[in-house]
Amino acid sequence: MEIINWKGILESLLFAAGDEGLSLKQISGVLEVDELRANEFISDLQEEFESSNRGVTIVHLAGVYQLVTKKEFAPYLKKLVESPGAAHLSQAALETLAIVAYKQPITRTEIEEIRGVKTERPIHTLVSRALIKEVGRAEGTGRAYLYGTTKEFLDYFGLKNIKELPPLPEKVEDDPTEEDADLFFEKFQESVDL
Amino acid sequence: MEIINWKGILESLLFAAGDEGLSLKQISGVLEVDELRANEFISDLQEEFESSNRGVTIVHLAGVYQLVTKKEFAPYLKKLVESPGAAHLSQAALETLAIVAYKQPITRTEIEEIRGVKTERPIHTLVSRALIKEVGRAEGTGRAYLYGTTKEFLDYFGLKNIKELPPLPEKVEDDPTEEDADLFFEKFQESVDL
Amino acid sequence: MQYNVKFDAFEGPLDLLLHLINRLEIDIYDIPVANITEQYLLYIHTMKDLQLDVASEYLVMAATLLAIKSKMLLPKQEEDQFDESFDFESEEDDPRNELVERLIEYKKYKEAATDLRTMEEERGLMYTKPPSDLSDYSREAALDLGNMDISLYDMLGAFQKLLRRKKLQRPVSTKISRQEISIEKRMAEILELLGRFNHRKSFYELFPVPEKEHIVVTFLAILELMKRKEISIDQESNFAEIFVSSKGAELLGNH
Repeated sequence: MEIINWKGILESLLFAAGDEGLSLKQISGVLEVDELRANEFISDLQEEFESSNRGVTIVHLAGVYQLVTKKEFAPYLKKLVESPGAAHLSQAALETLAIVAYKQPITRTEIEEIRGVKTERPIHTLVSRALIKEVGRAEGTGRAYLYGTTKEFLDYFGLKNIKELPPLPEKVEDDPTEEDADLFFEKFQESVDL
Repeated sequence: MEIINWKGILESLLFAAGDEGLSLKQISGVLEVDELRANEFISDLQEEFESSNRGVTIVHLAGVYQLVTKKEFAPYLKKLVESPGAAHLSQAALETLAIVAYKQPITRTEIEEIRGVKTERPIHTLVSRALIKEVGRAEGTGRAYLYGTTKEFLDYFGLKNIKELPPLPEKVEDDPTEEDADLFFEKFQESVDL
Repeated sequence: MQYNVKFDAFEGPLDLLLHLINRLEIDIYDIPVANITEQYLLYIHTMKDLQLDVASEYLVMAATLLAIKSKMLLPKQEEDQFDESFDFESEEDDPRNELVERLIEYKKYKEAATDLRTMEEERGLMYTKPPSDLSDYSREAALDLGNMDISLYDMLGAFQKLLRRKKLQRPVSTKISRQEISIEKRMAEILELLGRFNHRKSFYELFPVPEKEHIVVTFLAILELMKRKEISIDQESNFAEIFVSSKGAELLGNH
């Protein structure tokens, strides 16, 4: 009989899920075991994480299980964040910048939906470096700030205007029928937008 | 004397860095050890990950170390995603990319001479997917753009650095990868025989 | 249709030639030009017969092949006859040389592309996670733009990473929350909407959500409603605005 490496599978799933975490239901679904069994696996793995020299552990937050770094290592994370290597923009900031550049005007919540993680700090960084700025307020409740790129952004990247940004690739470029359909939808969209 | 849990610290750092990864310099900076020592820690942890029932491992991609799920668990992770249809590169884009990777810096015209067909679109796709970039201008009339590969290229193909590219096949042997084309040829033959 | 799709099996004339060489089990260094030219032209003619668009590169190659073929038919020049290095020189002058070199060069990269494909697949088996939000640990370090060394490509690269990651990461639950609307439901919505607007509305106004799925579902819903004769469509003249009316409109005498 083949021995299934439950712990390995579970860890890989939790890792890839990141901050979004996984519900018991999702875990039992993927492992194809009932929830009781899934719960046992989680407990076992959690215990192993806690009792070993592992850097992460499992927490149960807001209905989902997720991996987090152990509290005792916080000083090192702090050191990482403050290390001089941070002189260039972090990937988080670059991702955020790209989203703003291509989807502006856009609210923080919308950015976070795309990134799947909290984005307060990258936005703050980008604003303080004048690469993006508040360009207005969204309609509706909350009236969240809308962000857009700045003139400094264009200058920094040597762009005359925002249209000079390289266009994003259409989904699957090797499928020509897909592209025709996209063209159709673009045309259609134009007429709908009239 | 307090025993420092290097492995735990390193794992928590790599976990937090996610797919941004950490350079050897960053790791040695935070751990306050020289790079040789940091490298040892990484190797030790990597070995532990590989030899145990862990779900993740350490890879060296595009100059940084990062945690990734082990390949063997991909079937389970696939169950968790909505559409596994990651946009693969088309054959045209891959051929173009291969030429750029091995002959960089290179102009579009030079690529087209090798491929024997127009290559504007594949180049466009590759630039917008950040796999290649303009790295300068050719001498002489026209001053055409020269293209080279990017950091994202290394990451996308799982390479540590550009030197890790497999050597370009020098000898021409019989081509074993002809099945698809043969299928075409049969069809083609049928229509010719009509 | 089938042929249209299959035509893409070749990346150009060089790719097609390599295929023919392989299939006919020809030595690439000693190509029987007459034979291969015949095969090549047969292919091109069939493409045309099938009314496929033959790219100009294929025609240029056909001309090249014909030129090589005719050069090879030319008698050897007299002066070469008593030359000791006859063989060597004749090899140098082989009209096929340039083509062979091109084929070999192209083939190298075609094979390299196959390697890249394998690497792409392997890499696709590894899943990552986004960088954690470490804002709790940081105090803002103010840095001016001059200190940064980033390019547009760094930004694009980060974005591609994000796109790749997201594809791999959307948990199952999102699938449920993003469930698409059914055609039945959209049909009811359209009828309800028409009812509210005097039973008549501009066609385009029935597409309020700029999402592909929604547009498709709406379009199908309209077709289905037409089939069931629950709505009708009118347009005063070509290119004029299209209107959709529900039954109530006729009853009320509304256009």
